[in-house]
Amino acid sequence: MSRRRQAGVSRALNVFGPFIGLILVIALFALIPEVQGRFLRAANFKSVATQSVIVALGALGMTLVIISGGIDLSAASNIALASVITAYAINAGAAPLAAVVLGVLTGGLVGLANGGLVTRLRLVPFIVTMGMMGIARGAAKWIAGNQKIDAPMTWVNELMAKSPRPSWLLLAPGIWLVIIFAVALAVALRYTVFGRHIYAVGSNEATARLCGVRTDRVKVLVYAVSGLFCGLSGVMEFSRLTVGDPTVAVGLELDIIAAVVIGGGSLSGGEGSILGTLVGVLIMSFLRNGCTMMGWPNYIQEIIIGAIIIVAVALDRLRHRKD
Amino acid sequence: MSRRRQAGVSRALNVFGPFIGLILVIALFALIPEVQGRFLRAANFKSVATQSVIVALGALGMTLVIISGGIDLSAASNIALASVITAYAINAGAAPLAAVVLGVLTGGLVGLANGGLVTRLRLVPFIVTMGMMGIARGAAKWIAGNQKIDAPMTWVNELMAKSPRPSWLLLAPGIWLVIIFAVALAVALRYTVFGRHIYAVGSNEATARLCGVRTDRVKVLVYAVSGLFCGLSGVMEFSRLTVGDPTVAVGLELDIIAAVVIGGGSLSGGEGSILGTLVGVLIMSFLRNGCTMMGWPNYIQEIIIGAIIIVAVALDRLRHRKD
Amino acid sequence: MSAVAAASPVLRMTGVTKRFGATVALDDVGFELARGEVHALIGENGAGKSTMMKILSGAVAPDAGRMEIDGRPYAPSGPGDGLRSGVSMIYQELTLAPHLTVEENIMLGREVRAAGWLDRKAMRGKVREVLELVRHPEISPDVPVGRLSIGAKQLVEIARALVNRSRILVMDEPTSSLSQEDSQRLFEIVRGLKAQDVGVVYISHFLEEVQRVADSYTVLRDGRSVGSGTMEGTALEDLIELMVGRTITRLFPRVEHAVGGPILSLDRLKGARMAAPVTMSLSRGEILGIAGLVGAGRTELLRAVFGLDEIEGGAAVVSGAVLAGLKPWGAIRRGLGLLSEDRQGEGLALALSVADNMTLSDLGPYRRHGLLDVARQRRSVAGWIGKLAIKAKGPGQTVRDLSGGNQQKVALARLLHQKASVLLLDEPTRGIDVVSKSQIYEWIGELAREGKAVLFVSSYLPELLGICDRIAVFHRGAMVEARPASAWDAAGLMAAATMGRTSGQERTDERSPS
Amino acid sequence: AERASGPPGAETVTIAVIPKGTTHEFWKSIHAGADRAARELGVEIYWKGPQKEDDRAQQITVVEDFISRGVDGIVLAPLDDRALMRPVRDAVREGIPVVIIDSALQGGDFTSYVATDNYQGGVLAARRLGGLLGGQGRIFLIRYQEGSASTVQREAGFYDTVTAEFPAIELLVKDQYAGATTETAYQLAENLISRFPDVDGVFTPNESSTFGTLRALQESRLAGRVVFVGFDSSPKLVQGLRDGEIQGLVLQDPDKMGYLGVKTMVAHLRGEPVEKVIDTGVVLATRENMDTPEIKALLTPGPTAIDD
Ligand SMILES: Nc1ncnc2c1ncn2[C@@H]1O[C@H](COP(=O)(O)OP(=O)(O)OP(=O)(O)O)[C@@H](O)[C@H]1O
Ligand SMILES: Nc1ncnc2c1ncn2[C@@H]1O[C@H](COP(=O)(O)OP(=O)(O)OP(=O)(O)O)[C@@H](O)[C@H]1O
Ligand SMILES: [Mg+2]
Ligand SMILES: [Mg+2]
Repeated sequence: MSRRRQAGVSRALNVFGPFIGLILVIALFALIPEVQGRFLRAANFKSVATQSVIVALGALGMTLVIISGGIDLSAASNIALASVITAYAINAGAAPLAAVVLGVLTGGLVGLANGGLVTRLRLVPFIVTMGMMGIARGAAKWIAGNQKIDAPMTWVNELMAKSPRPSWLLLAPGIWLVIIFAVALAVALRYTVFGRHIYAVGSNEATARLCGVRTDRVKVLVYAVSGLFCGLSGVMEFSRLTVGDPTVAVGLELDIIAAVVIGGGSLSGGEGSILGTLVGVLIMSFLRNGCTMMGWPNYIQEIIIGAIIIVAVALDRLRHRKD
Repeated sequence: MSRRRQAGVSRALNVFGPFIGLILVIALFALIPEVQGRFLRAANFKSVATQSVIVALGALGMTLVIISGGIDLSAASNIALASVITAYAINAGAAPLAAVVLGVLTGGLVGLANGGLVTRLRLVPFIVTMGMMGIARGAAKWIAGNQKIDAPMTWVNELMAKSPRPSWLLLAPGIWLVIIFAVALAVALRYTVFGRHIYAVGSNEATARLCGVRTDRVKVLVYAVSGLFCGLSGVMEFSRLTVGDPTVAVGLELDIIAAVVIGGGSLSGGEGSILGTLVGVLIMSFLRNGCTMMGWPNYIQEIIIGAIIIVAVALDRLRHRKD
Repeated sequence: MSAVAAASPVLRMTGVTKRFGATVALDDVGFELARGEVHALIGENGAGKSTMMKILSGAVAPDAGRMEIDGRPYAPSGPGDGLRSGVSMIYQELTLAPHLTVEENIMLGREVRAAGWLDRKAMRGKVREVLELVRHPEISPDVPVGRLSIGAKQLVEIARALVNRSRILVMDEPTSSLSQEDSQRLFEIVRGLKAQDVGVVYISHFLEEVQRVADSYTVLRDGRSVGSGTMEGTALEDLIELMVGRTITRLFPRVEHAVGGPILSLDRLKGARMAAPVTMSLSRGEILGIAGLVGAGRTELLRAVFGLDEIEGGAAVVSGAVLAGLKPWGAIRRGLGLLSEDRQGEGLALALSVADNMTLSDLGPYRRHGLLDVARQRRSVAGWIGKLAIKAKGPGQTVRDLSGGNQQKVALARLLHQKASVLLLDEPTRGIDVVSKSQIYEWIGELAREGKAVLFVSSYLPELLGICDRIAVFHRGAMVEARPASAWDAAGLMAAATMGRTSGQERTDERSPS
Repeated sequence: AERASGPPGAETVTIAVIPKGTTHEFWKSIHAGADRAARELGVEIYWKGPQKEDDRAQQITVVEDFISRGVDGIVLAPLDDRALMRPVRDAVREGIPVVIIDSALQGGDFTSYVATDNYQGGVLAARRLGGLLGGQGRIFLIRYQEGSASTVQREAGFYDTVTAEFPAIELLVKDQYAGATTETAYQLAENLISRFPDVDGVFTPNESSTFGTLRALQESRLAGRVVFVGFDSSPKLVQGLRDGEIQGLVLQDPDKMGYLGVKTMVAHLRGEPVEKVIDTGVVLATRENMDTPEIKALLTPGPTAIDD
C-alpha cells in the first residue's frame, strides 16, 4: 500500500518535476503586488511566449545535439547568418517563401558542415562548432556588407507578430511552429529508431557502434537537424526584427545551451528531453520578463538570473536523486 | 635500430608538435611581403606578447580546470570583476599593492564559490560557472555603478607597459608573470601529488575517489586556483586599461577555453598541458595581429580565425594519431 | 585451519543492510574474517557480494549494520577512509584512469613524496616490484592504461591493490579476465599475504578456484547470508546447493548438434591491431573455442572480423560474401554479432535501460508505420529477462544499477535477441555465476543445433574443453594450432598458449572438426 | 506604483526610459538628464536597457515587457531604425506614446525625435583633423561596431568630409571595427600601429573606441604626436585633451537629450503640443575651448545622483 502510494508520489513528482522550477519563477513574480496584475495577464504570457520562440527553436535542435553527446556553439552565429540570408533574398526580390526556405537551408548547411567536420576529422564538437561560430558570424557580416539589411515587409514578418493575422490563430505562427516541432521531435526521440540511436550514441558511442548504429551518420544528421532549427530560428529573428542583422544573437548559444541543461540535458550525453528544454526556455524568459517589469536594473537581473540557473539545476538534481 | 630512429622522430614530433600550428601561423604572415617587414619585428612580437597576457593568465588556470574534467565559463566575468575591484580600491585610496591583492583574492573567491557549488551541490561545472558568469558580471557592474572606474595612475599601470620601467626587464612585468607562473604550474602538474591528482580526477573521477584521492578537495582547489589567475588577469586588464571596466572581456571565456583546447586540452578531462596552452594563446594572438596588419576586414578575420582554430586542432589530432 | 582458530577476527560485520530503492541488496548480513584467513564470499549474480564489499571499502554507505576492525568500530566516510584504515579492494568493474600511465595508476592515492615533491624513483621501484610480483614485468610503467588490453588492465588493478600494505584485502572477481597462469600466480600471492597475516576476502564464480584458495566461506542468497563454514570438507555441490537452493547435475551440459558447411572463413585476415594474419574457418553449427594468454590477440581478431578495426590485408568471408572493409552495421546485417569483453567501456550503454541495451542492435521488429511499438519492445525484453533469469526490476531499469553478472547477461541477451547467425563471443561468461554459466552453455549448444556458428574466446579452459567442438590456440598474436576439442587437454592447451607450440604427437586437423 | 491606464496626472505618471546599453558614460548622462526631468516634473521613470548591450532583439523584448507592464510612456533610444518600428507601433496601439532619443527610427509612429545630428558630428571631427594636418597625411578611420546606426552616421560624416574636402589625406584604414569594448579597441589600435607606425591622424567614433585607441597611442609613445580626434567624453579622455594627446572630442549633450526626452514625453501626456524633431546639438571640444563653461559642462557632467 504505502509503497504503492510512494510510487504514485514519485510518479507525480516525475511528471510535474520538470515544471517545478518554472512554477516557482512564475509564483515569485505573481506574488509581488507591484506587477502581479500585469504579470499574470494572458497578453503578457503571449508576449513571453513570442520572445521565447527564437531561443526555443535553437534549443530544440540543441537538445538533440546534447543528447548525442555533442555541443553546438555555432548556434547563435548560425541564427544571425540565416536571418541575414533571408533578408538578403527578400531584398533581392525573391519570393518570401523561397527566402524562408533559403534561410532554413543555410542553417542546415552550416549544421551539416559541423557534423561533417566532427565525424570526418574526429574533432571534439566544442572546437569544430566554436570555429564555425566565427566562420558563420563572419560570413553573415560579409554578406550583409557589415550592415543590417533592410527588407520590405512581407508575410514573413507576420510570423512573429503578437497579434497574428488570421486572428483565430490566437498565438503568433512562430509559437505554433515551436509547438508542432516540439511534439514532432519528442515523438521522434522516443518512438523512432533514429531517436533511440541518438540516445545510444550519447550514452556510449562505442556501444552504439558495436550494436550496428551508424554513429557517424547519426551525428551528422543531428548536427544538420540542429542547423535547420537554427535556420528557422534565424528566419524568426528576421521576422521579429524586420531586418537581417549580422550582429544579432551574440552569446545566445549560451542561453540556448543553458535552457537544455536546465531542462535536464546532460552535457556528457545520453540525457535530455524536449519537454524539459521548453521548460528551461520558459524559465529564462519569464525571469527576464519579470525582472524587466519590476524595473530592476540590469545588473540585479544578471545576478538573479545567474543564481536562478544554478538553483533550477540544483532542484532538478535533487529531484533525480530522490527517485 | 630503425625502431629506435622512429622513436627519435616521434619524440622530436612530440617536442615540436605543439609548436607546429604556431610556426605555421607565423610563417604565413612572415611570407606575405606586404607585412613581413613589420610583422617580424621584435616590437611587434612584444606587443603581441603583451596583448596575450590577459588571455594567457586566464588560460593557465583554465588548463587546470579542463584537465580536471571541468570548465569555467565565469572566467571572463571574473576578470572584469577583479579589474573593477582593483580600480575601486585604488580609487578609494588603498595602497596599490593592497588593491592588487584584493583584486586577485576576489577572483580566488569567485573560483572558490564555483568549486564549492560544483562539489557540494554536485552540479555540472558548465551550469555552475555559467550562473557565476552572470553573477560576477552583475556584481562588477553594480560595484562600478554601471560605469568605468577611473583610478589614479600608480605602478600597477606599469605592469602591462610595453616599455617597462626598469628597462633591463625588456618585457612588460605582466609577461614575466605569465612565464613564471607557467613554469610553476607546469612543474606542479608534473612533479607534485596535487598535479597528478588533477589528471586522475579528470581522467576518471570515480577511480580517483576509490583510490582515496579527495576529489572534492582537488576540484575546489582547481577552481580556486583558476579564480586566482582570473583575478590576476583582471589586475592586468586594469593595468592595461588604467580604468576598471565592468563590461570588459565579454565573451573572452571562449577565447580562453579555445586556447587550452588548441593546446591539446581535452574537454572530457585528463589531458592538457601548460606549454600547449601557451602555444594556443599565442596562435590566436598572432592570428589577430597578422589579420589586422593585413588590413583585412573584420569579417574575413573572424572567418580565418574560426577556420584556423579547427585546422590547428585537426593538426594536433593528426599528430597524436601517428604516435 | 590453524590461522582461523587462533586469532581474534580482524574484521567483523554484523547486521549489514542496504537497499537501493525497492531492491533489498543486503538484508541483515554479517561475517567474520580472521587474521591470515582467506574468506570466500559466494553467491549467484546479484546476491549482494559486491555491495557488501563496497560497504566494507567505504564506497557505499550501509543503511544499517556495524563493522569492527581489530575490535574497534569502523565506519568509513569514503573509500579514502577505508584505505587509510587498511582496507584495500580490487573492484569487480575495472577502475583505472585511462589517461594515466600504469605507474600513475598503481600509485594513485599513495604517491611517495620527498620534500613535497613526487619521489619518482621510489615509486618506480615499488611499481617494478609489484609488477614483478604478478609476474608481468614486461608491462611498461609508462604506458597510458587506456592502451592496455582488458587482461593487462586487470593485472594493473591487482598490482594497485598489492602495493598497499593493507590488513584486509578484498578481491572481487580478480581473475575474471586473467589467464589460468596469471590466476595461479595470484593464488601464490594470496598465500604469501596469508603468511603475512593479511585477511583476504575472495569473491569468484570459479568455485574450484575458491575451494583451492579459501579457508572458509559465506554464501549469500538474495541479500541474505544462508550459510558459512570452513572450506575443508565442503563439497562443490554443497556450495552450489546453498547458493541456488538446488543441485545442478552438469556444469557443462552438452547439446547434441551437427556441424554443417562453412559459414565464416578467414583468409590471411590481418586487422590493424593484429600482430599476424590469421587463417581459419568456422562452420554452421560449430562452436570454435579460442584459447590464449592475456594479450594473445584474440580480442583483436574478433574486432577485425566484426569491422571495428580496420583491415589491412586478407579477407573474411561470411556466407559467401566478402566482409572486408565493412563497418559493424554491415557485419550485423550479414548476421554477425559481437559480445565485447569490455562490458563497461564498450559492451553496454550503462545509462540506458535494460530494454534499450538489449534491443539496440535490432530495433527493426518493433517498427510499425515508422514508429516504435514501445509496449511490444518491453514485452519482448521482459521475456528475455525471464528466460535468462536476469535480476532486474524490469525492462526500464538502468543497466548501471545491475550487478556485474546480470549486466553481462544483458549483453549476451542482445546477441540472442538480434538472432545473429555467427556469434563472436569474447569472454561471454565473465563474472557469471556457475548456475547461469551452465545455462549459457546450454543456450550456446542450442544455438549450434539451430545451425548457428559460435566463435568462443575464453581464458577459462574448462569451459572451452567442456563445450567446444574445436579449439584454436593463440600465442603472441598468431594462431598456433586448431584441433578438435577431444584432442586437447588442459595441460596441452596451457603449453600451447604459453610456449606457442604444441607438444607434438597429436595431429592437427583443420578440415574435419569432430 | 500599481496603476492601469487613466488620465495622467491623477496618479504618478510612469515612464520607461530605454537606452541602448547601460554601462557607457554616455548613457549615464542620459540617465541623469532623464532623472532630473522626472524630479522636476514629478513623474516616475524606469531606466532599463537591453540585458546584453547593443542587442536589438533584447531591446525589443524590453519594450514589449514595458508594454505588458502598462507604463504611461516610453522614451526609447532605438538600437535599430527599423527593427524597433514594430514594438513602437504596438506600444502606440496600446495607447502608450513613444519619444525617440539619440538615434533615428523609421516611420512616424513616435511622438517626437530628440537627438544629436550624428552625421554633423563626423563632419566636425573631419574638419578638425583635416585642418590640423593641413590637408596632408595618412590617417586611420577606426569604426566602432557593425550595424550601430549612430556611429555609422558619424563614420559616414567623417568619411564623406575627408574625401570631399581633404583629397590629399590618405585613409590607411577604413573598414576595421574596434568592437564593443575598450580592450578590443586597444588591441586593434595596437596592431594597426605596429603596421603603420608613421600614421599622422586617427578618428574614432565613440567613447570606448576613443579610449582604447588613446591607450594604444600612449603605450606606443605616439600620443601627442599623432593628431587624434574622438567622440564623447570621460575623465580619462578629458585628461587626454588637456595633455594634448587628443586634439578634439566631438561632444553631444546626452544630459539634455535625456532631459528633453522625458520632458517632451510629459508635455505630450499632459496634452501640450510638442515639436516632432528636437536637435540637441553637437560641439567640438578642444584644448583651447575646454575650460569655457558650456564646454566644461558637457565634458564633465556634474555629480549625478542616480539611484539605480
Ligand atoms: N547502485 C545501485 N542501484 C540500484 N540497485 C543496485 C545498485 N547496485 C547494486 N544494486 C542491486 O543490488 C543487488 C546486489 O548487487 P551486487 O552487485 O552486490 O551483486 P553481486 O553479488 O556482486 O553479483 P555479481 O556476481 O553479478 O557481481 C542487485 O540486485 C543489484 O541490481
Ligand atoms: N602486458 C601487456 N603490456 C602491454 N600491452 C599489452 C599487454 N598485454 C596486452 N597488451 C596489449 O593488448 C594487445 C592484445 O590484447 P588482446 O586483448 O587482443 O589479447 P587477448 O588475447 O584478447 O587477451 P585477453 O585474454 O586479455 O582477452 C596487445 O597487442 C598489446 O598491445
Ligand atoms: Mg559483483
Ligand atoms: Mg581479450
